[in-house]
Formats: sequence, structure tokens, C-alpha cells
Amino acid sequence: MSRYSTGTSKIVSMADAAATVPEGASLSFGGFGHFGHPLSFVRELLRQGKGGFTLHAIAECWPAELLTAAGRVNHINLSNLMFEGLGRVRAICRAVENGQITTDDHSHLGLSLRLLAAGWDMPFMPIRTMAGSDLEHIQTGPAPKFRRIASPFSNEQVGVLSPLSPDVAVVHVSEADNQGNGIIHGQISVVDAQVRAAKRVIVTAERIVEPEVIVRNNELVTVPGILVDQVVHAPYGAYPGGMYGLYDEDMELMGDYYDASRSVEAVDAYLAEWVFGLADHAEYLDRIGSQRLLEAVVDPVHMLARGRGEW
Amino acid sequence: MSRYSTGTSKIVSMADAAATVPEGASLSFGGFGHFGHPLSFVRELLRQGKGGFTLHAIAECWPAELLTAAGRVNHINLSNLMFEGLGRVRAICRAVENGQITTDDHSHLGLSLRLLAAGWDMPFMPIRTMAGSDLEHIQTGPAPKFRRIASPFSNEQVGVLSPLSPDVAVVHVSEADNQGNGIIHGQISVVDAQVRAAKRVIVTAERIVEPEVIVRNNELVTVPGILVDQVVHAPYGAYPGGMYGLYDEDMELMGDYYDASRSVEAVDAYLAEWVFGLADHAEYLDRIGSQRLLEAVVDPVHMLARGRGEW
Amino acid sequence: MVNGEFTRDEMMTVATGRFIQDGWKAFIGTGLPMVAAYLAKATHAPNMTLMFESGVLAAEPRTIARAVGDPRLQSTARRVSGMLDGLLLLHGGNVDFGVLGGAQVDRFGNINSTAVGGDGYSRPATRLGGSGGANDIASAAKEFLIVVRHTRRTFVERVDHLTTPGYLTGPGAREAAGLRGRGPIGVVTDLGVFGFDETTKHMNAKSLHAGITWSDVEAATGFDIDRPDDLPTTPPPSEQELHLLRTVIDPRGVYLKDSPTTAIGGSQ
Amino acid sequence: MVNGEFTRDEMMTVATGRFIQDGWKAFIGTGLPMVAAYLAKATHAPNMTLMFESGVLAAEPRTIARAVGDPRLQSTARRVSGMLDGLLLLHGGNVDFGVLGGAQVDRFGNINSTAVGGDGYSRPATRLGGSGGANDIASAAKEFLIVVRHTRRTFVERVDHLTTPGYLTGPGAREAAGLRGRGPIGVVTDLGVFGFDETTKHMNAKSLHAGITWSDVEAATGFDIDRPDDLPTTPPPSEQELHLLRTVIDPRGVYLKDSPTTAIGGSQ
Repeated sequence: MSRYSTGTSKIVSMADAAATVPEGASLSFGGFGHFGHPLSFVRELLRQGKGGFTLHAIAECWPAELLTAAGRVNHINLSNLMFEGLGRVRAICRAVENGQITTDDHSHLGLSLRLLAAGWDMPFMPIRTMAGSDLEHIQTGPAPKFRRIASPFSNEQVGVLSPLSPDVAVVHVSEADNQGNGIIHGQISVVDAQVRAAKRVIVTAERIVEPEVIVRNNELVTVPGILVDQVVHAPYGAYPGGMYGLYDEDMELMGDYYDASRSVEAVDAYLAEWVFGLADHAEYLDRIGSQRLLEAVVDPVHMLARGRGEW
Repeated sequence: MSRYSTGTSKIVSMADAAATVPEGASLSFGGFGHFGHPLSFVRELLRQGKGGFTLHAIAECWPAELLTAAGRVNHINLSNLMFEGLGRVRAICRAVENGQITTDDHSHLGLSLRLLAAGWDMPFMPIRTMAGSDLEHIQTGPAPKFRRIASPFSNEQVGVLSPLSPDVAVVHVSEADNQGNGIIHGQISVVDAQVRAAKRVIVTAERIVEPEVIVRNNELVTVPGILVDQVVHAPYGAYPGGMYGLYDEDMELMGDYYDASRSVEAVDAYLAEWVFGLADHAEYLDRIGSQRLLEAVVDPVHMLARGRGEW
Repeated sequence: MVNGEFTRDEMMTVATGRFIQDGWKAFIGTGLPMVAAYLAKATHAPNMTLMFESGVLAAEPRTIARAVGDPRLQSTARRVSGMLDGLLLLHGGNVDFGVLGGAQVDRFGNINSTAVGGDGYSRPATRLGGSGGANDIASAAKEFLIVVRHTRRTFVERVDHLTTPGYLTGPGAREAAGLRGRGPIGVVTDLGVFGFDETTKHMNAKSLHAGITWSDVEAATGFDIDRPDDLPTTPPPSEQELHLLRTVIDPRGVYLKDSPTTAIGGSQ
Repeated sequence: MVNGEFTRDEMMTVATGRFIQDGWKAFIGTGLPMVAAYLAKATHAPNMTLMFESGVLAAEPRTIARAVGDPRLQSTARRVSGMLDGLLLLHGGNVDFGVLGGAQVDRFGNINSTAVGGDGYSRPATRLGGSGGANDIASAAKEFLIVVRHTRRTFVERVDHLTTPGYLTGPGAREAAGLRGRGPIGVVTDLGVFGFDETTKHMNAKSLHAGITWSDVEAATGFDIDRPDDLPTTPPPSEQELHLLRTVIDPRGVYLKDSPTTAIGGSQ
């Protein structure tokens, strides 16, 4: 037994965690590029049928796309959503073009700082970018995102951002203890701001580890357990995306979605096959197959899987 | 040879680095408690005779005390200066009580955020603490530190801090490459803000390492090399303070200073013996003696030296 | 100093620990409050989280830490970062409780840890360390406790410098200043346990430690402190509490130096 | 596509790389600009530092990265953090240069990467990815370069949505908006290299790539682009540059897909 306090465990099942997300909630997800998105959680959330969501989406292209493709999203506060190396997030783009969802655009820094301001309980946060562009001029959200005020220490008029707090942040980590202290290897995207800004935080983790493992690596802990409400064990929880240091993204599977996204019908078929047709994450991983999962495991120096590109 | 760019090396001698600090400069030093202060640099700076300094001193009790004890300081923007487990920084307190230096007090968060605002090029930074206290009401610095403005997104009047940029930040790290990418083990105090805020950054390092060592631990790099101007190799550079993960503080030697600090004469004698009487850091370490230096080396699990307290 | 079977330090430590509730996230400095936190965690508050302004989160040191900068806290913490992160977690509303000391305390629980006497702030008779994180904790933690030795020099009518906000000038003043935290919930001294009147925010007495009389309190207090009709004796430390303090938490007397059952001294 | 011994992609890549100065700290995305940065680092700018909005600092990948999120960048970087840190280093004035693309560019170097046509922002004909870090880079980097294929759909009189600030409405407009960076210093297309008039901030031509005529440019540009009296041919890629591109930097044609000397294709 650990000599460290294990406290009341925050570990719950994926279904129980997803069940705590209310209809109409505002959500923010971890992840960047094709890496680190909590996709096993997103699939469970889709299976549970809830929607009407608002997204605060900085770099979580895959969660945002899948939720929008299934018609679960009303509004997105976004900074950039695209698939690196593939192209547009077509379901989202189509929903905007058809007027099915609304958006409010920011720069990456702008949206990140709005979350940070909420996490730090700051009533506003200065920013020198976004100014002069339509990111400043066009504001479509329910509350203003950007205003200008006079600096009390200089003669400048300076842009300030309003804080933005998601109801729930869901982030995927490499390892966490049962209190939610979580380590993310590689870049952390905006997880630091998301877990501070959100009213509730759900951590999905590749591995649940003893407190000793966290303590030994305590300089690498990005998610402070005191901010976390629930912890879910989710091996390969970012698949078909990758997890830095553990497994590469599966570009073939991601490409399958991207191809399907050309039409509403094909997207529906994709979701039927890969989300609604599978009972849970265990069935999803069975469907992928252990051979394929193991082929994705990365070399610990180059952080790439053998055979998926030269080092 | 490293496969990584080594660039133009920023490594210089301690004397050359200290020589770049101008008379009358504003300075901020790394360190917290009895750990991580760049004391070998401070002793060299003292030997070079310059003064008239302004300090932005959050937790760097030892650099601030030694510089003030030698009469090199005019003004301190401070949040807390004391010796943990010992007591007051007597030379600083005496200089204030005698009217020899001026001070402007902040909370730790307030002074840290002022540096961060400068580092982020923000014209001001909101804060909800300091309000209502004399930290808000009494302002003695050359420029205002705290004002209240109306939030453009709520009906609140909120405190905002002005940015504060030191001319030079000097920080001590566990290891750095020749570009100044630096790793600090354990808590980093406010080094993150200091190196961003300062116009020039000097890194002193226990070890100079190949780029490969930094790359392998790139999640632990607190000091981005792009912000660094000079790198100095300074083994035991925080002595008689400690360096987390490497060596413990030498409470006996620190206590010798603390005892001396009761009188101006005794302080002068201490400085004559331990600073001005020694040519450089090498002579300082010789004076301490290898036996004593090796006894201070910490156990890699408990991070304490054997015989300096129970684990 | 010894009161029967326990010392005043032990009484203060135990009384402080009783304020700590299970599950709380707390900023606690060194000294008796650190011992009190260890004791609370070993008894009624096993799930409290120890946080420090240096960015050390959920430290669980094996032995008593000598300082906030003690390596023991970092080597046993779940997370180690820096001061900005530590204090911005506090600013963001994530800290329930803090324990603060000071050189002067007034009837509203305002604290001075900066400058005493002389010609005021810029030329005091005695310059002290300054706020550090204390102002931040008192402003932003949900509530805080004051722990200080009880002397007429400490308990003053008006603090010479208001470093750390208690109830400032009285009811409504914290809210007017925009502070998020509720303010001080109590004062533990070597004479008794004190609180603040809900309406006036004046300090009042809750209990006196065994052997302490009201005149002891009056003699050591520079302002009128409210005395309730019913003024009980502070419940003494239990056998279990004393056992933990003396044999497990601070057996070498790092902080509890005058314990009758242990050698006086220890390091520092 | 092939112009004698090099492709238009190779010409664009080389022309882009020539803008990169040694010692610069630069934000560079994927695609041809990434290849250009590798080339510059391998030739005249060995001490340039590659930075990414994700917080990746000083990456030195062995092989060409497929994306900003590519593990190759993280596993060879001197520092890896997150987006706030990466972009706040930029905001703090520590980035010299960025390279940006877009769906539309106007005469002032303003870029649209958000929404094209239809009823405007809220109901466009084509919704695109949005700004990401581009607005931040164009606003805060000391200067930036635009790299884009040259078509009449791209080079428009007025961008439908101003995602990323060039010179906005003209001289003085960036300063009035409070932007720190100087703005776009050039435009590299598959037809030529362009700049901006010091006085009017209108886009002008600097050189045309070999085989390109002025009428090619006019036909592909939806606004009047200033033509100087002297309009040289862009210096072609050197043998060394072509060798590096084809055999060292992108031998599998990840980005330089139509190179005549390598197989077409590669991953993604």
C-alpha cells in the first residue's frame, strides 16, 4: 500500500463520467493536431445521446468535429479547427455554411487567455493581438469577448478579453493517480488553462498509477488533482489519434473519417459503425484489434512508430 | 559532436558576466528560502564594486541581504524578505530603519504578476488581492504599482498592477546548455516571470550539458534559451544555500552570517572574509573545502543530505 | 510554561489543528501551524491537502519540515511548480483555508508583518519581512485563521501597517474592497481561542486555555476584546494528540521546543 | 509545372527561405514554409530558431515534419510547453518572424483564413479553419511573410473576412490598432516575389520567377498590383539548394510532390 494518502478515489467508469455532462453544457477538450484528444470519452458522450452543447474549442479538432457531425453542437467559440495534413473539418464547416451552428472566432492566444482569465478569476485579461482585425470587430457570442479600455499606466487604448469558463473540461493524460494528478508528455496544448477554467474537470488517463509514480515525477504534473472531479481509465483513449510518447496516430483510420466527411450520409454511416455500433471503449479497441494497436506503439527516443514514417 | 545546433556559445566567465551589470541597474534574482540563489554571482558582483542598484525582490532574501549589507542598494520593490528558520534580514531592515534605502511593498502574487506583465508585454494585469490593505494604499516607488479601474465586462472596480521589468535577471539552474536552455529541479520560485521580464538574462548553472541532455528532458526546461544573454558555469553556485536535488543548504555557514548581521561591524568583517578576501568562486569553494561540499550532497530520493536532519 | 500535562505550545497547536476540516486545501506556513496541520492530517482531517506559495501541492513529508522551502515538501508532493502557479491557484478560488501569523493584530483581525513604530512605513522603528503570500492568502482563501502569541505589543488597537486584511474597518469593508475570501474565522493564541462577532466583526473570546483567566487576556490585549457570558475552557489536548505530537510529528522538538517530555532543542 | 530544372514549388520554397535571416526566432507552420525553414537552416541561417504555437521551442527534427503537432518536433526540441506559453513568448516580443498562408490576401497584405463568400461571417459559402495563431503572429511577430499560391480567387480586392492583419486599411492603421509588429514584409507566390510600398503599403512586385510574365500576374490578381520599372527575374534555386531539397530535406516528396527528380507521393 502506498505511504501517500490515496484519499477518496475519483475513479469512475467512462459511462458514469459521461453521464455527468448535462444537456446543453459548455465543453472544452484537451488535444492538439492529431494527438491527445479524449476521443474514447467523446464516443461515449455521443452514445449517451446528449447534445445542445457549446464548445470552447482551441485545438480540439476531433472532438469538435465528431460532436458537430452528430448534431450535438449549437455554438462554438473557436480559434482554429482543421485537420493537419488532411484539410477542413467538414462537418463543422458544413454546419456553419448551413446556418445550423453559430461561431465566435478568436486567435489562439485570445481564446486561450479567456480560459486562463476564468481559471485565475480575473475579470479581464489584456491582449495586444486580435486588434484591428475582424476577430475584434465581429462578435457573435452571447457575451462580448473583446473590448478596449484605457490603460491606467500609459496613454494606450488596449484590448481586453472577457473570461470564459466551460461547464466541463475533459482532458486526456498519459498517467494519473486516483486523485487526478495527471502527467501529459510532450506539449500540453491549453490543458493548463482548461482545467483551471472549468467548473468540472474529467480526466481520462492511459494509465492509473500509484501516488509514488506521480510524486517521483511531480515536476511533470500538468493537471493538479485538486481541480479534478472524476478520473477514468482509458487506455488508447486518444485513438485513432496519437498520444505523445505512447502511440502514433492512425492516419488510415483518421483518413477514413475524413473521406466520409464529404457527405452527411457517409458521416452518419461512419458514426453508426464506429460509435453507435459499439457498446463501449473495450468494444472499440477490440474492433481495432491488438495487432494494430501494438503497431502504433512508438519508439521511446524518436517518439514515432516503426513503419509510420522515417525517423 | 552534437547533432543539434550549438550556435554561438553564450558561455562566459563569472567575472565577464558580472561586468555587464551596469552601475544603478535594476536587478532580480532567482531563489527561494535557502535554495537556488545565484550567490556565486552575487559575490562576484560585490567584488566588482558596482552599486546604486534597485532590486525587484520576491523571494531572493540572500542576494538582497548581501547586496544591501555591502551598501550597494538604493531601493527595493519587495514582497517578502526574511530568512526561513532564522529571522529577519537584518542589514535590509537596518537600512530601512535608518532611511538608507527605500522600499515599496507588494504581496508575493502582486510583485510576481508585475514581472509577468512585463514579460508578456501587457500594459497592466488585474489582481484581486492587495486591495484594501496598505499594499494598495502606500505607494513609494517611482511609478505607481496598483490602481483601480472599472471592468468593461462587469460592474466591478478591479485592481490592476503595472508591469515591472528588471534590467538584468540572474538565475541559477541545475543544468543548462550553451544557449542557456536551463533546467531547475524542484520549485522554480518566480524564475519563469523573471527571465521573461528582464531586459537581459544571466544564467549561472551547476552543470553545462550537451544539447542532447536538454532535449531529452525538454519538458523540464524552465528557462528558454532564446531569452538568455549569458551562461556561466557555477558549480555549487548557490552555496552556502542549497540546490534542490544536488546539495543541501549549509545552515552553519548561513547562521554565521546571520549572527554577524547583528552589527554593521560584524557584517563588514564577514564580507571581508567571505567575499572581498577571496579572488573568485574557485577560491570560495577551496575555502569551504571539498569535504564539506561533499557532505552536503543529497540523497536522490529524499533530496536531503545524510546527517543534516532525519528523512 | 508547563500547564499540568501539556505545554502552551501544544495547546496552541492542537487548537489550531481543530480548525482544519477534512478535505480542505490549505496554505500553511512553518512553525506551530505546520505541526498543527500534520496533527490534523493524522487525526480528523486525513484528506486535507497541504499547499505552499512556492507551488508545492499536496506535500506529505515523512518528517517535520523546517521551512516552506524545505526539500521534504517538494520531494513528497504530487506537484511542484512555482510561485505564480501556486498563488494563482489561490487567486482562482481553489484554496479553502490559510493560517497566518504577524507582529501586530487588531480587533478586526488585520495583521501587520511589515513595519512597526517609528515614523511609519518609510522609516519604521522595526522593519519586518513584509507580506509575502500572506496578503494573498487573507484576500483570496475562502477563510483564514490567525495564530500568534498573545502580548500587548501584538494585540494593538490599530496596526501600524495593514499588511494583511482582516475585516479592515469593519462590516462590509472587505466586500467594498472587492476581496473574495470571507476573512479571518478565528485567532488562536497561547491564552485562548478567539473569533469575530458576526455583526460588528470585532474580535471576541471563544474559550480560554486551562489555567488562563480573563484578566490574563485583558492584560495582554491592547483593545477591548468582547467577552461572552459563557466562556468555556478550551478542550485540552487528548492523550492521542499529545502522543502524536511528541513521538511521531515533532519528536525532536523542532517547533515544540518546550515540551516537558522531549529534549529541548533540535536543529535550527 | 516544371520550369527547366526546378519546379514552381521548389522556386517558392527557395524564395521563402531567402527571407529567413540567421539568428531569427521564427514561427513557421507546415507545408512549403517548413521545407523553406529547413533549407535556410541548412544554408545561410544555421542559427535560426524554429518555434511553434504549441509551445515547441528550437525544434531540430531529423526528417521533415508532417504537421505542427508532429512528434518529430517535440522529440528534438530544447523545450516543450503549451500553447499559452508559446504564444505569450510571441506576445512578449520574442519572435522575429512568421510565415503565414491563407485563402484570400488583399493589396494591404490582410489575410482571410476564416470565411469566404455567401452572406458573410455567420453564413459563408465556405467556412475555413479560422485564425489559430496566425492573427497572433501577424500582430506580434516583428515581421512576417505571406506564402500562398497565386490565383484570382486568392488575391482579392478586399478580403471577405479580415482574420489576420496586414497593413489593414493602409499607412498608420496598424499603429492606430496598437499592433506591435511591423507587418508583412513580403509575399511569395508561385509567380513571383512581392513586397509592400513604404508609403502606400500597397502590394508591389519585386521579382517574377523564371518564365512568368507580368500578364500572368495581372491575370491571377484581383487588384492593381504595383509594377516597378525594374522587375528582375527571381534568382533561381542553386544547385546546392536543389540538392538539399531533393535528397536531404524532402526526398520522399512529403511537400514537394511534383519534383521532377523524386517519386510523387509520400505520406499524407
